[in-house]
Amino acid sequence: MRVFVSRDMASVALGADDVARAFADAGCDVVRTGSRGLFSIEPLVEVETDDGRIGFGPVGPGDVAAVLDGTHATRLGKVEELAFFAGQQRFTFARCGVIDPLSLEDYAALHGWQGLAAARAQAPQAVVDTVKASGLRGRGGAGFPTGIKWQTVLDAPAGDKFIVCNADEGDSGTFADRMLMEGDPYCLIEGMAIAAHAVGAGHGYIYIRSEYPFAIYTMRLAIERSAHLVAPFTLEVREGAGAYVCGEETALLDSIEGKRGQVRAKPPLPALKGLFGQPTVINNVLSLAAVPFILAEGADAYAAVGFGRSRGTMPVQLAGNVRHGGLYEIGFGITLGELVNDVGGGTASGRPVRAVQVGGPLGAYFPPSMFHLPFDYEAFAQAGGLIGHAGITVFDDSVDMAHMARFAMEFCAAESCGKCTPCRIGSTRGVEIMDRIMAQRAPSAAAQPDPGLLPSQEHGSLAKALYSRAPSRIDTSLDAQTSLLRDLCDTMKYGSLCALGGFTPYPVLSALDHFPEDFGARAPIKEAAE
Amino acid sequence: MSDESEVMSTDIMSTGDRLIYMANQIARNLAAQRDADVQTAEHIRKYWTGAMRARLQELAAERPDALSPIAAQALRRIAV
Amino acid sequence: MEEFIAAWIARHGATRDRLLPLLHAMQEEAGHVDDAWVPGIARALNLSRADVHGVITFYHDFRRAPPGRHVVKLCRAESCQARGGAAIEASAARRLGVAMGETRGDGQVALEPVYCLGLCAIGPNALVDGRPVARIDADMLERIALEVAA
Amino acid sequence: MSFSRETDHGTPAAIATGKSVTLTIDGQSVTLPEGTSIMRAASLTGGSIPKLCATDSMDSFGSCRLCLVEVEGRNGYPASCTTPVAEGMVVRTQTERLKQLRRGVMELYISDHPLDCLTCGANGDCELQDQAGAVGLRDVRYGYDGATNMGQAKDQSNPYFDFDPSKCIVCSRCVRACEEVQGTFALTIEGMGFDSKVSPSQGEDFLGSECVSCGACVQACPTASLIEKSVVEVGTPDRAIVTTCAYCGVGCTFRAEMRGEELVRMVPWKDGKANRGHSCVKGRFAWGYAQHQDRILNPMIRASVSEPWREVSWEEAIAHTASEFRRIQGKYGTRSIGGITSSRCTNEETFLVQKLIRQGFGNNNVDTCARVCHSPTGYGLSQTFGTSAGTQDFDSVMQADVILVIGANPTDGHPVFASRMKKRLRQGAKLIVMDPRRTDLVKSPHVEAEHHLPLRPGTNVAMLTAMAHVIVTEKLYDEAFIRERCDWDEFTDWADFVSEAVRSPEAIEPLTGVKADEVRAAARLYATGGNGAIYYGLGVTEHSQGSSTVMAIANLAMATGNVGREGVGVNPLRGQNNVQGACDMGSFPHEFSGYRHVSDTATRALFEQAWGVSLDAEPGLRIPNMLDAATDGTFKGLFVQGEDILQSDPNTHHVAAGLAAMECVVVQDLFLNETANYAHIFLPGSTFLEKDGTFTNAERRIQRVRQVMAPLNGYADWEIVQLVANAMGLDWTYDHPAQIMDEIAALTPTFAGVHYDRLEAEGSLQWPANDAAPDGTPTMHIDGFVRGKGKFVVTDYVPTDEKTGPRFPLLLTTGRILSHYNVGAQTRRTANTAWHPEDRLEIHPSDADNRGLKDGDWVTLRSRAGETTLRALVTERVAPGVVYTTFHHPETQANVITTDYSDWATNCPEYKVTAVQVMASNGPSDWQRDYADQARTSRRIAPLEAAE
Repeated sequence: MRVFVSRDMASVALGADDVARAFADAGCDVVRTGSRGLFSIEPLVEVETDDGRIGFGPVGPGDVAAVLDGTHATRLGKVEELAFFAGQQRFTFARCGVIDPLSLEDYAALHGWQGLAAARAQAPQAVVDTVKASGLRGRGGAGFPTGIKWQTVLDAPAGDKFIVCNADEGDSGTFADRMLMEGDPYCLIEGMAIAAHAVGAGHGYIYIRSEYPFAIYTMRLAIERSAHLVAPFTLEVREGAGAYVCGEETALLDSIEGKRGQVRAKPPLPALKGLFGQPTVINNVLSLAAVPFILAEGADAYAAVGFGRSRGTMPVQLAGNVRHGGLYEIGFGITLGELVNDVGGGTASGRPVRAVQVGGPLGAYFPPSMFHLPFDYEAFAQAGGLIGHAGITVFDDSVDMAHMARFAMEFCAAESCGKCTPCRIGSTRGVEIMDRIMAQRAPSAAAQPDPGLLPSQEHGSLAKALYSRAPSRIDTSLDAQTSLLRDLCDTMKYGSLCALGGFTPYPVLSALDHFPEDFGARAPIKEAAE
Repeated sequence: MSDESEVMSTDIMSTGDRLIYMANQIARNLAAQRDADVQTAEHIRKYWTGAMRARLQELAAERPDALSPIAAQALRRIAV
Repeated sequence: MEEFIAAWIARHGATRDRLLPLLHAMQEEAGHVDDAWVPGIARALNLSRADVHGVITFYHDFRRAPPGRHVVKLCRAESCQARGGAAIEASAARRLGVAMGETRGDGQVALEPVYCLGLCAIGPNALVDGRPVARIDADMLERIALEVAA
Repeated sequence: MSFSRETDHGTPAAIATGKSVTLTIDGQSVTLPEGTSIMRAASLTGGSIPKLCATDSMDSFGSCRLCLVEVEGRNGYPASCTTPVAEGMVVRTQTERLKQLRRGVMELYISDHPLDCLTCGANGDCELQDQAGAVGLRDVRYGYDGATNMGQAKDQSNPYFDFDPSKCIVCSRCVRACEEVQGTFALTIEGMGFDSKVSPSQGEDFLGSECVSCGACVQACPTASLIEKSVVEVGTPDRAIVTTCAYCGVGCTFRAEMRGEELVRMVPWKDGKANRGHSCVKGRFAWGYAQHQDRILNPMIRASVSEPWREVSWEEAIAHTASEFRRIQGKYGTRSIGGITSSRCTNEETFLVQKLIRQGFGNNNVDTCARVCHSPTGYGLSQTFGTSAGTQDFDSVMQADVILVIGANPTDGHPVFASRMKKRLRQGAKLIVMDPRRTDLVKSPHVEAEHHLPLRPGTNVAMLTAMAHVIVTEKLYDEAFIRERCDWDEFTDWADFVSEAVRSPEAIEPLTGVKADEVRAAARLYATGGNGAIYYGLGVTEHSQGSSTVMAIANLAMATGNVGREGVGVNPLRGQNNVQGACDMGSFPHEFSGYRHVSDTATRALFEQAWGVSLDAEPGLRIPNMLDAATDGTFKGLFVQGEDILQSDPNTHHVAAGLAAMECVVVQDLFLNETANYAHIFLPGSTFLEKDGTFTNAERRIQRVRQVMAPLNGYADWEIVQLVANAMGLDWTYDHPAQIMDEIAALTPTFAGVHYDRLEAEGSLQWPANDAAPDGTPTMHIDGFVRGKGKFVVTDYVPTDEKTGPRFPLLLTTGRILSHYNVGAQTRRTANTAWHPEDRLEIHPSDADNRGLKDGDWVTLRSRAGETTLRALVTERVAPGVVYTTFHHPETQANVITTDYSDWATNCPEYKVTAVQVMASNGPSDWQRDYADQARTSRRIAPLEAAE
């Protein structure tokens, strides 16, 4: 009897290895696959039967017999027919969870390498035109049209050119890159080979964050096994070293070059002077992984799906306090509410959803009143937020939004590369401001502390000598600190060199604007939309 | 005043030895040229004082075999 | 360490972009990258000691002192916080007797922050000596404490 | 404070592409080269945008975020330092919104900065202070109870500057200066985020780190974080005078920044065409010797060298000098006296000394210390090219594709030029190093030679001829260039000669010890790698075949067409600040200024007509010949200006014997140097800070030296020479060096267009500067060679007579270290001794082992010429069988070891090859003890009272 058990890091964290061993001990032929992408049913076991693969999940090591004889309580039937999967449009994640990630046969059987073959049959310019026609935009978060980026590199004068895959997926609430690299590595490799052919690059790097050991292991093995198929293009994996800022493309390039991961000023654009000063295509895992489908099925098939200028599908990741957390690849246009409530099934704790953060630690917080927003780069931008890498983190009503705003500043301080002033100093000052606000917002505080009086009031001549800068003159009242927070956010948003300092104000200000009550404001500024 | 003679065994060539050595060295380094003796003579006329040239003549007379063939031929060219 | 470096660059090359891979390999071999080895690294890749020191001190992963015998990397990011991560962090620090970001006095265990392991729907998560652990609750914490006590 | 600081446009000039762009900035239409940053564009057209991390000596960085501007049609607020101008762009730099953002950034800066402006060393000279004012910061609402980087310990380890991390704003200008400008990479930023900290090497103090103390970071630092100790002690400068450094042949120009009459600091001048705003530890910091208490300020005389000195008045000393020289000439003949000019004094002073000797003494017994360094260059290049100087300017290295460095250690000897060479290498130029030692250029951070040819000392000609063999036999020569610019027949003679099998790399391998295929590869790279530029130093000239080596180098350049354009050439790295000038001014016994032989009647007539005396047509005595003549009793009087032949010339015993045999030795110098031990008259000299004049550097660039303070000894050196001249019956009436230069210009064709007013206007001129080349000559031999056709000279390898053998199995070669200069007379009297307090003998581990020597042991170094002791330094920098030392400290007297073998054509001593033996020692040699006693007794100065 053949059974399929996921080897994905999340499944393993939930005990998939023990389950697999139990079935192997029971004499089954156990095939380890990637994860289907719905964690509430993991560890999932699919049993091969005459009318297809029947899924059972979650399953424990002790349930072998019940699963094999089909009587186990968590029998799910065909997994792809479950509501969570039926509604999806899996262009990029079609094979994920189905195939043995490292089996070249499995990959080829499901349209593997067709995109590359199609590409190599065309002239590089034609391939670039196809990607342009598909409307594919950067899935890392910037949303820059991938075709135009490739065009710039193709047009750059000859000499060494590089393809760099940004797999530094550091945003909390995102794991699509990890799932794809662990579940369908050849798809990424094929995408990069197509890019190499399109722009004339000889070598490629995949920069994977060190927090993804499984993905690093799988990608290295997949590169080895597929080398002959993508030759003369060669690939290597480079391991990150725990710096979130290396998700920013120029910091990533400096990191590959063996330097501190500091952000470079632009121009020059990496497409013209990128890795080692050479023209470089640098794209996110999902952008590159979408390319095989586009070349195999044609640009129109991809562009047909989408909303406004956001064409094609986006692998959305539902995370945090959500009942059905997982990966939901769907065309742009679906609303935030449908994703959180219909697909996600609301909170795992059963308490009402109070806020969702979209786009990782630099994304804005949205109250339920904004769940009407369609998933589209422009729509979210207008609403004062961003899609980012399409991670949605759900919070129930136990969340303290002031704490989350403080955490946004704390995270920025922890991960700031230290190069530009607004982020290096601003993030630390932001945490200090939030501490002062949170210290004073406690409703039980009888009288508002006299603004300007610091606990350790200095009387000596030093205070007089410091004159305009004496500590006693610094206004630590709630209103003053809140308006200082807004000024700081303004400086960070418009002054910072990169998105780390530049976008940290999104979570901070969205929390302050949508949840003023958590910041000790006497009357909430905006009535809840309901 | 430190007496010179006690100074370490010095290996100073006498002035005469040095002139012979210099002439032979010039000749040896111009040997590969086409007209080595002419060039050697020209060099000595251009860079040596009259006194040094005269002293070399005396030395050549006293010690006929001291100079190398090219150096000796060159010296004959130098009239003074 | 000189021999290790020499063997490594013989296999992987000595251009400047090999610095991070070499540091990873050394940390895997010895648990940390000692200040005393920096001159050797610099000579091998023809960099200055400042170059190497700047890189080691920039990245969170690289340690300049030996780590605890066990390392618990607890996720502090938003998704894990949404699933009670902050409370687990507090009790973990208490149960393991070490402050977040420190190594316990006896060197037995280190509790280190990590910002997201990509297991964001099944938090709070952690890497316990490199092994992913999900949905950490009180008794899972107990099991971890016993494991790292050994 | 009206101190006119040089304007800083914030970003370097754009790389010229020929295209220019028109845009509007704050309503004003401006047109600028493509690639110029908006910041530079605004600064060049009268505007000013706040900045802190931007400075135009380095690429833009974009970290402080003060320089944000608005650009129509572009969202957000781009940083003007990192945004190039574009056609039709509309830029606003002073809107309310920008002011608000800039104040926001500054408020963050000052929330982490000490408030002690009024007591800070940089008060009034701090960009942070200026910008806080410019953006109108009135409030820091963040308070001071949060995290700060203040209160860190100050690092005062470097003798010249302090590092106070508490005042650091992490703009990284210091780190970038150490990388881009100096190329040492000794600084980094430690940590990340708020805790980012500037860190020398591994967080050590500056002195213990890889820092070479060039001062570029101190100059780049916008605050008091890195600041000269002298500024902290004396105060910020209030005026500046541009002058030229008196150390090496690079000829860096500096702003001498004064506070009243006191020199506060020397800061490299950005418009200096030789150093382009960079400096090294010597020029930047080691100028303290000018006020050192060892300075002799009063003339002194004595009857014999065993008596103590007696201080006398100037009048008495000058009269005594004149009368002694006349007495000696009366007793021993006109040619019994002579003089030595200095390569460290100005052109004008050198010209006057040779004029005193030719016009006053009536003979040609004048020589210069160029004798012992680059005289073979003068001979070799004039034979082949027709001029005795390098062919390029220093900027030319930035166009080189292949750089061949022979017998030179630029990172120590010519550090500022080495930094520019390293920058070119980092841009991709290839490097070949031909040197027995593994110098820094062979391999050091971010620099690696493509080929290192570690040849045995003394085999240069064999190696270069072998390279020629490869180029000719593999037809890699540039036939078109040779046919057009050289004599084809001479080339074929030379080509046949070098093609002979006995001159192939394989044949000479046993001799040089360098593998043949390395030599072939290096030759092919030089011939075919694009612009080939050769830079060479004393490792070429200080050999018995120095002149042949120079000619062999010239042959290679001509054969491969690497002469006559930017990026190529044959470039001697001349040792001292005015050694080129000293040669130009006619310091050699056989020629007048401009390299014209004394026997040339037309030239001599020119000088005789100008000076009103008949001149001797016979070449005079060279230094070694003077010393020989002295021991023979026919040379009795010597005038030495700014030169210490006892320490710098070879075979110290020979020099001492010569000096001792003279009846009147006159020394004009700053200190009682070693030669003064045998002097009878001491005339106190003046430093480059105390006089006007010009120096000529290694690229033939004549640059002004300007008086910064009154001479402590009362006179500039040229005034002293005039006093002596007039005391000897001449009637010189110069009252400013400008008049001396006018006389030089009148008498010297290649200097015809050189006058002080032109130097003031242009900053500097590279000779030849005359009607044919009104603006000077950056690159020589562009259309044809000065002598007409380039001359190929057949150079055959002739082994030196200095052979190793059982008694002396090792070969000694000598050189210089960064922190010291020549004999160390100046640098030993500065804080530079912090880096190199004593000369050390570098010896290979295998040679040390089989002598039972460990690093740091006292060893005896003995040659057939003499013996001395110093401490060993066991290193792989030297090859087995080769040892190395420097000659900066008189205690070791390295030149007691060197022999009297010398270059066949110019008598330039063979410092680089001496057969020696090295053995454990138990302390200073007898000779050192005797010498120390003799020096001590000879330096006694009788107390003034006793004299009355």
